[in-house]
Amino acid sequence: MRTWTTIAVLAAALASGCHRNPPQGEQPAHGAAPAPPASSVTGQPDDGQWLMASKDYANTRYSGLGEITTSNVKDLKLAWSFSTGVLRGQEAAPLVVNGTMYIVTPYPNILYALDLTKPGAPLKWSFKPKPSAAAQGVACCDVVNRGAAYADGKVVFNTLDNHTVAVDATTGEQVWNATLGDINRGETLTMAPLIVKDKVLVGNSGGEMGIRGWVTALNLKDGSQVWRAYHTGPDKDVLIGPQFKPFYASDRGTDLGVSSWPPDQWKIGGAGMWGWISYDPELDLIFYGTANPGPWNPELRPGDNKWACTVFARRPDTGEAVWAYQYNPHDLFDHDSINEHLVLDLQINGQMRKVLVHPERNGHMYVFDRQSGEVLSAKPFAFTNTATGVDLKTGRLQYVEEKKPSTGKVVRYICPAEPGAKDWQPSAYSPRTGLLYFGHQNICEDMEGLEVSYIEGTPYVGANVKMYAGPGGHRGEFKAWDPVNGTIAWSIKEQFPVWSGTVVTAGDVAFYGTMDGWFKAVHARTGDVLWQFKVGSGIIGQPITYKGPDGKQYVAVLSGVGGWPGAIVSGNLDPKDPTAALGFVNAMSDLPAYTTKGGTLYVFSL
Amino acid sequence: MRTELVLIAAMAVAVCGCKRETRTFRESPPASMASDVAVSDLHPGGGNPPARSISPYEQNAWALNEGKRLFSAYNCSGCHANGGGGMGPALIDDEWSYGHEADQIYRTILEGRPNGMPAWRGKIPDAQIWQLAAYIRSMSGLAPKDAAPSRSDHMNGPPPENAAPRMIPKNAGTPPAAER
Amino acid sequence: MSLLDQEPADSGDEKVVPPLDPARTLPASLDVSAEKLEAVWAEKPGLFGWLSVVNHRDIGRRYIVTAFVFFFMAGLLALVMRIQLARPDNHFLGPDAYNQIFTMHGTVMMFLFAVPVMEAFGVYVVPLMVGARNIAFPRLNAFSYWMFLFGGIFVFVMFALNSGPDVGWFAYPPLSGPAYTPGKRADVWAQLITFTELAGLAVSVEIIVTVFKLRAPGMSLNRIPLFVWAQTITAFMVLLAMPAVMLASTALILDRLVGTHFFNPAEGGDPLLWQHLFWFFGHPEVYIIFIPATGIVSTIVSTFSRRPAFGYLALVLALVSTAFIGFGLWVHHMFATGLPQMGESFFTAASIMIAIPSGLQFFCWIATMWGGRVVLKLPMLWVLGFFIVFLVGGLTGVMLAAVPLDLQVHDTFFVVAHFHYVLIGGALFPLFGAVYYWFPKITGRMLGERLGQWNFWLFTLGFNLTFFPMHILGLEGMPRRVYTYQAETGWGDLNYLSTIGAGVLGVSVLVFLVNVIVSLRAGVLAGDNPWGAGTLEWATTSPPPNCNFVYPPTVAGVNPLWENPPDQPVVVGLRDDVRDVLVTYVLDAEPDHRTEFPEPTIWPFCTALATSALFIGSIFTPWAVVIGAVPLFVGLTGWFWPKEAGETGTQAWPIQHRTLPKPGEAPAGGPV
Amino acid sequence: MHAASVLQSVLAPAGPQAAHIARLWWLMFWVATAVFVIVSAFVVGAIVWKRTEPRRDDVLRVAVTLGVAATVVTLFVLLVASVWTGRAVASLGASSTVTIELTGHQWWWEAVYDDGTPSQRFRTANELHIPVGRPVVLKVTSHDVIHSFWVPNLHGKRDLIPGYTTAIWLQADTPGIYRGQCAEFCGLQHARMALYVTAESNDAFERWRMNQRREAVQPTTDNARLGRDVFLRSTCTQCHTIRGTIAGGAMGPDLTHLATRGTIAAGTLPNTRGHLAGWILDSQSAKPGNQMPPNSLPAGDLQLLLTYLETLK
Amino acid sequence: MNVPARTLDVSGLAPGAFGHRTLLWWGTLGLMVIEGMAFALAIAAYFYIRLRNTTWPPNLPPPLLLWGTVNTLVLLVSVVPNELTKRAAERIDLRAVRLWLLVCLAFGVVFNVVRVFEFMSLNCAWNTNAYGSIVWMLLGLHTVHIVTDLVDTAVLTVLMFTGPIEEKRFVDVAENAMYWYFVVLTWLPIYGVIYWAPRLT
Repeated sequence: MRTWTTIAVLAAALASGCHRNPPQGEQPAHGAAPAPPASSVTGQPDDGQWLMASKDYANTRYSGLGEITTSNVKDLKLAWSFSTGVLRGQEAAPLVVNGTMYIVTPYPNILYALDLTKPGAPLKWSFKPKPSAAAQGVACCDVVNRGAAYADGKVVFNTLDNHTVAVDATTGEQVWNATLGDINRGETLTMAPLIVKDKVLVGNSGGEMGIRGWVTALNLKDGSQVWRAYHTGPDKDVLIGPQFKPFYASDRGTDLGVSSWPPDQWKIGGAGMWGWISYDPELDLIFYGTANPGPWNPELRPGDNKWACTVFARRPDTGEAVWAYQYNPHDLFDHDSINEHLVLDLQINGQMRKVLVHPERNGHMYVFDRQSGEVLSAKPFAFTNTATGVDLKTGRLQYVEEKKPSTGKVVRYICPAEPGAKDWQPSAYSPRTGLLYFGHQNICEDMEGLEVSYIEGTPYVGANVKMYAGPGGHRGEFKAWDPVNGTIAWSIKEQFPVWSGTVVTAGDVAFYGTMDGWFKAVHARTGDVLWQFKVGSGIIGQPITYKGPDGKQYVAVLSGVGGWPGAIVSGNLDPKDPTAALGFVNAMSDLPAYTTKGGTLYVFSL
Repeated sequence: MRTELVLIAAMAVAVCGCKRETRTFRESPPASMASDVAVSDLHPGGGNPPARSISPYEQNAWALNEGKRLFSAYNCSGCHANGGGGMGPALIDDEWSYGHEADQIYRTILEGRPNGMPAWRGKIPDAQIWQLAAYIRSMSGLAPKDAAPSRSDHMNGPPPENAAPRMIPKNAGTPPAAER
Repeated sequence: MSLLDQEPADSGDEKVVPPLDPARTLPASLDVSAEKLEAVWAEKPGLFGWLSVVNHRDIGRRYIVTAFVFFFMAGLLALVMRIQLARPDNHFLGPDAYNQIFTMHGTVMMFLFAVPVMEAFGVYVVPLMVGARNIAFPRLNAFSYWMFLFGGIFVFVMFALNSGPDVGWFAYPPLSGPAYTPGKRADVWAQLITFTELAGLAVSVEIIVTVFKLRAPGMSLNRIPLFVWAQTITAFMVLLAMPAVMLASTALILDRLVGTHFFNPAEGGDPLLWQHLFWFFGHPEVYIIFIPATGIVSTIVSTFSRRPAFGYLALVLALVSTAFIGFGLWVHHMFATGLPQMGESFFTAASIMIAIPSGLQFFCWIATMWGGRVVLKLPMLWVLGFFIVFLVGGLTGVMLAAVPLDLQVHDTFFVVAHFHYVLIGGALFPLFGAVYYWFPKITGRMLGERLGQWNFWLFTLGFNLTFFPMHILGLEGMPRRVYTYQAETGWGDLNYLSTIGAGVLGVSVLVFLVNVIVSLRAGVLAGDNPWGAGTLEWATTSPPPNCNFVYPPTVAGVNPLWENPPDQPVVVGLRDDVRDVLVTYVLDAEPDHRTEFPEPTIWPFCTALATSALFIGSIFTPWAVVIGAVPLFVGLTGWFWPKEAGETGTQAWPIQHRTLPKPGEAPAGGPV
Repeated sequence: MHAASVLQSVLAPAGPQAAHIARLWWLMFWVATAVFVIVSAFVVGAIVWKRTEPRRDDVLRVAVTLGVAATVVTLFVLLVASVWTGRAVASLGASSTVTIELTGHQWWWEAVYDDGTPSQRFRTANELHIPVGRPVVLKVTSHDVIHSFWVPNLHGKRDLIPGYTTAIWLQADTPGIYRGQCAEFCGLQHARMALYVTAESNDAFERWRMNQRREAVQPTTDNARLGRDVFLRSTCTQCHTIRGTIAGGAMGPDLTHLATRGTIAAGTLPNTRGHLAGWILDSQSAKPGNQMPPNSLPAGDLQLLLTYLETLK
Repeated sequence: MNVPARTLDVSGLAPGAFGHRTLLWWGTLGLMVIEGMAFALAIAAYFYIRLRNTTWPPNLPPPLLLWGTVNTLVLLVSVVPNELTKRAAERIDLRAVRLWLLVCLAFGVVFNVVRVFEFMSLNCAWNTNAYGSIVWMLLGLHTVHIVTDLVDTAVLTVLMFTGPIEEKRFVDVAENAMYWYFVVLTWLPIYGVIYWAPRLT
């Protein structure tokens, strides 16, 4: 065991070495000053392993492994595969630690440990937390799980029924099991936890169920709760204290989490946190965005609805908020802001800035000064007709009046639709190219607001939605974005939404999967598709790459269609009803003709 | 003879008309029926599965429409959308996990089902559950077309219940009754 | 008796020279056999014959009787409503029954009584008044009646089956739409509209063509009787207004049955579209009912003042302008919707303006009475009632035209009072007058005088007792269409009074019914012209013969019986072996050509059956439109398909011998 | 007239709009009466006054012309009066208004008192309070079918149309309780869709408003606590909201301050313990067809529930 | 019989006529007024609904021009055989009437077939939204008229071949031709509204 660790560390060191000296002919991005590798920021330079879903604290999903290059990727072959036995949407990122791969399945959230040292990676052990079946009834958009996290010999993951479980990475025994929420209040856990220092950070899902959103820090040792920061309600619940210095005036004030809601509505206002948390060890800040306010029908919740759709910078030790910025005040279209915040140092206007980069559902790519919370730029990366941009003076998103949903009236051609221009599917940033790679969707919608009762434990949505392909007719896109200039470098149009995560490597290859089951490798600089492989079911998972015990670079991805767009397949939904799956079925009615349910891990190598 | 025929025809029309149009506001719903729900086609020991009774409201336009109203009022539509499903399964198709008969649906609502269907006992009055059960059957075309609701004053969704294609239930617990 | 106790005042200046040699006498070859004519124009015997009737008198009579039957039934419903409203928190009817009943009352009164009965009198009287032997398109006329009858039966049967409409006679969506009125009740309403509108439109076309092309020679435009003018103008209003409600009810039924979104605000439709379409019909509808009534009033006033109506031209122009303005003020039914840009002042002005022609007519009638000497017979008594009652309705109408006041009393019992004063005052009083006036012509017997007096006075008393308190109730805040009210509102006493009045009204109508039945058997024989009236219907026997006029008359004035010279010629030369009819020119009524009218036939009845099946079936499945089209096609083809040449008097005209003039060519024969 | 006419009458105006309209009404009434008397006199005269010589047509022509001229002049005067009243009714000072969003439901009224701070908004049902002397803006719309808002003592009516939101201004000058009623046929219980407007002094209004903004009082006695549990356990929560509890139903009236209202079921019944009990057990006998289902609560539970509801001041 | 003193002898008048002198012409005109009014109101409803929508057509491509335009041309050309039929009828020329009726019938059939494609190229169903409802209603209303006239023409054609033939049947043929003019004339504004109104925003 120890040997393997040593090798891995060595390999990683090698890889980062390669990285620092780019191969001939490859120019570092942005002229003279190459951006420091994101991994160096995180202090986790081990490119051979994959310890957290987002690869590193900066959320770059960049791997320094360079064995697979643009020239040899065409020879990539299936190394082995593994069936998870669960036929729901597989959104998780596998972890690779010390020669073992850990994968967590959707409900019933089985954790498998696969032994990479042996041929065909046989099952070492599996851990079955047996979550309550009833939890399936409150999981808004398929019973997914986005992965586990590894630290300190423990694999930590969430179950759908609100448990966070730590399992001994070696033995598969449960170390601790913490109950964080209640399905009877509509809460579920679907996110991949993040372990910062000795704390496990977990947020809840259920913005469609009238939950009250929070992020909780658990003690990695025993699972005890260290702090919990709510995303609505009075300042003391939100952990807003004297340190709190938001950049914009509209985010300042006392108890905004109460006063910006109709009375009592903040108690059921949603704003969970089911996406990505990033961490800057240097500033000792975590960054994450909160989810949408509920119900969807904005007329039922006049006001800014703080702190939904907000990015928070918090101290990981106490949870105390340092700054916040609300992306979508009075969110109109379920535009959760749970998307990843990449912690990067970029040359902005000739000046090196510590920034946060965030592709937001509302279609704008936000670049922040991560110390102050100032929006440096917010450029649209996809077609949007619901907002004219962000007023950088006030920081407010400028909504288009005629696209505001209203009760009892269908507002048509809302772009981007409820899943936003880009949903949870995480992006990757390559310091070599200086580009951000991400799949996103090109979906517009018609929406009608409805009256809705809050009935605890039932959906609290209040909208009829009907989605369809946006301009151009393609429903997905894989895009390379230059965050410094705010321009699109290149883009690949896909028939279906690209709901998978992305990984980019030092070989300048970016990997992603499509919902009709193609796993693709593209040239990170040109966007040429270099290789593709048809897997068993549509891909909505997060590809990873690692160095196997044999020293070879592997690429792994879970296939198994599902999630919100794939619910038509994974949930046997009926396309006769265009409003099914909160309206996504209408846009995906042909998906069953392309793929069926699945749940298989595919691992590729040269 | 002819007069009799005419009379019988007239009475038949009258009865149908009344059933469809009656509006009873103070409902006395039928007592609960057999205590379990057969969701299997397998009946060991021979004999026929117990006869199913149809919802008292299935032919009543007012009650079906009430069912439709309650379907969204009680957030059923939150999970099942307008029948196509979402968090919950589709209701306009021919698959019925726990049976398509009115009393099976009644029990599904009343008692909940393990994979996420909440138990509504004590939260929805009995008569309304029966109305919901009747309406849910109409969603897949199992109620008479002249009594089933028409489109709602909302976004155009699936075909309205009075135009819903009749989906002959598959994997029904008790097949023959489906042919009603 | 001496019928013309004075010379007609004003007939000298416009003498039309009959287009013929005045000295000519009738050669024997042109003489007709009255018996033969009677046979040719006779209907078929038996049940089959009864179903095949095509003459306007039989159909008109059936129309009138049927419409009155519907009136009685709707009146009974009104009585039931009044019983429910007599006391606060009454439990006589529940809301479900009450809503069906008030909707049925309004719908039946408007669509199955008021408009049809006016047209029915047109069907009966207009051909006689213009000196024609039948109405134009007699088979269409029969079809129209059957559609009317079937529509009425349909709605009452559905009502008996608890499927009666319950959304009010103006059936506003979304309440009448698919989401809020499940079942078939609103479909029944919408389809009833289709039935009655089809019938009404058909009659209107017939009346227009009859008046345009079948007038007696000499009856130029300025000699057309005022009642005929009123009917013609009404017919035009029907043609222009009723398509609006047909379109609207079609849209409603499509919304309900096949899921269109005309009135769904969520999908870009608009409930107010219904109100615009409906009131574009609905307001002219009031004048469609009122204008024929003014024709009746003009006729009766003139007859019983013993002089031609004063201001003939003014009266005609008043009618025409009423008709025009009537189309311009539908929005005053929608003031409370709060549409800012609708130009409320404009519609207020238009609504007030329409009082001017009405006022003009009023003054002309009063002038006629002042200018003549009034004989206060029963028909005139009813017209007198009309003057007083309608005046109240008209004045409250002016109040309602004022937006601010309308905002207060709109949709209250004040409006209920107002439109009952307008419709009962403006239409039913004249209509009763018309029944008393033309009953002798139709049946040959007079209606009883004593019972008639009782009828009138009870009616007037009951009417005012019923409806006058409603003005006050409305001002005290009582909305219309409520099935009950609470004691603390204090509306109980006036409602009680109103219910008593309704009872008196009921008794009065009962008296009328008895009077009719008694008079039919034992009434005084009327003779040709019991009132000494001046129009042509009195120039033939009572009841008229099968061919209406053995010798079709020619005319020299508005009131030919008063104004024609003794030697006024009659028309001869029409064949007596076929149903030969003289067609005249539109403007001056010069003889144009002859044409053959159709024989009695069962096909209109069959077609009406097929159409009804289609309409009713379409409520239950859209496929009924496709399947039902087949019998409808068969019916129409059978209707249209000519009999074998030569059979029953239809002679084939030899093609090789050209007899028709070329277009534009002068009539080949011309006056001889 | 009846005592009740003050409660709900066009002719007992309590605000400037209604007063303007009432003035127009009396003008119209007297003009109409005059016209009626004159015309009727002519009609009767024509019949009764038997003449030997009929009138000459030229005399009649002059008379008719005069009559028409008089008609035109009268109508013109009325038109001017009407338009003038319309203007007067529409113009209200816009300072210091109270904005109420009023939504019609089958068959009750939902009112939201607007406020710049979202958390200061509150929802109530079937009873409005307005301050005397301050203009009130009602933004009206409908949830289902067309209804019509009408409080005759204050103003004319305004339709509540789904898909439209329109504003109507009114003001009360005289304190009092005024009754209004839905004036557009809206289905089964159109008759029992009443609304009470309490016009009160500004202080009283602000006190009322402050209280309404608060969430429901926490029960202080055991019985009330148990009653709250009955409420939360039962079907009530599916349709009704009591702020401060998990009950968040939007299908029926907000009950947070139920005990402050004078009536229940949109003015159908007085808000007393007995009526409330009857209403909960069998609302359909008082208001057949309304959307509240019958609830068969055990007698003990019902008493506890009533005790709790009575605390909702 | 009691012979009156003076008479108006009409025995020499023709037993029939063509054009506006006939009852049938006026009756048809009445029908046209009714239907023209219905069309006018439907068009008014179209523009009213358009007012209530922010985008028009509501997030749909406007109807394909091809088939509507083809049909407009077919209708316009059909005026020629229609006029020839009318003239032949007024000449009481049985052979020509038969010939031209057949041609008219062919045009009618072609038109109705193309109409099916028109419906398919509307890009929406009647229940898609209010826009779909009103364009289907406009097109449907007009289709009802052309189908009716087609059936009319078919029956007349059969009659003209089988008999019994009387001169007044030629009047029917002429009036049928006039009604076709109405159908053609009303199509032009409807064509404009359905196909061009959504393009001129």
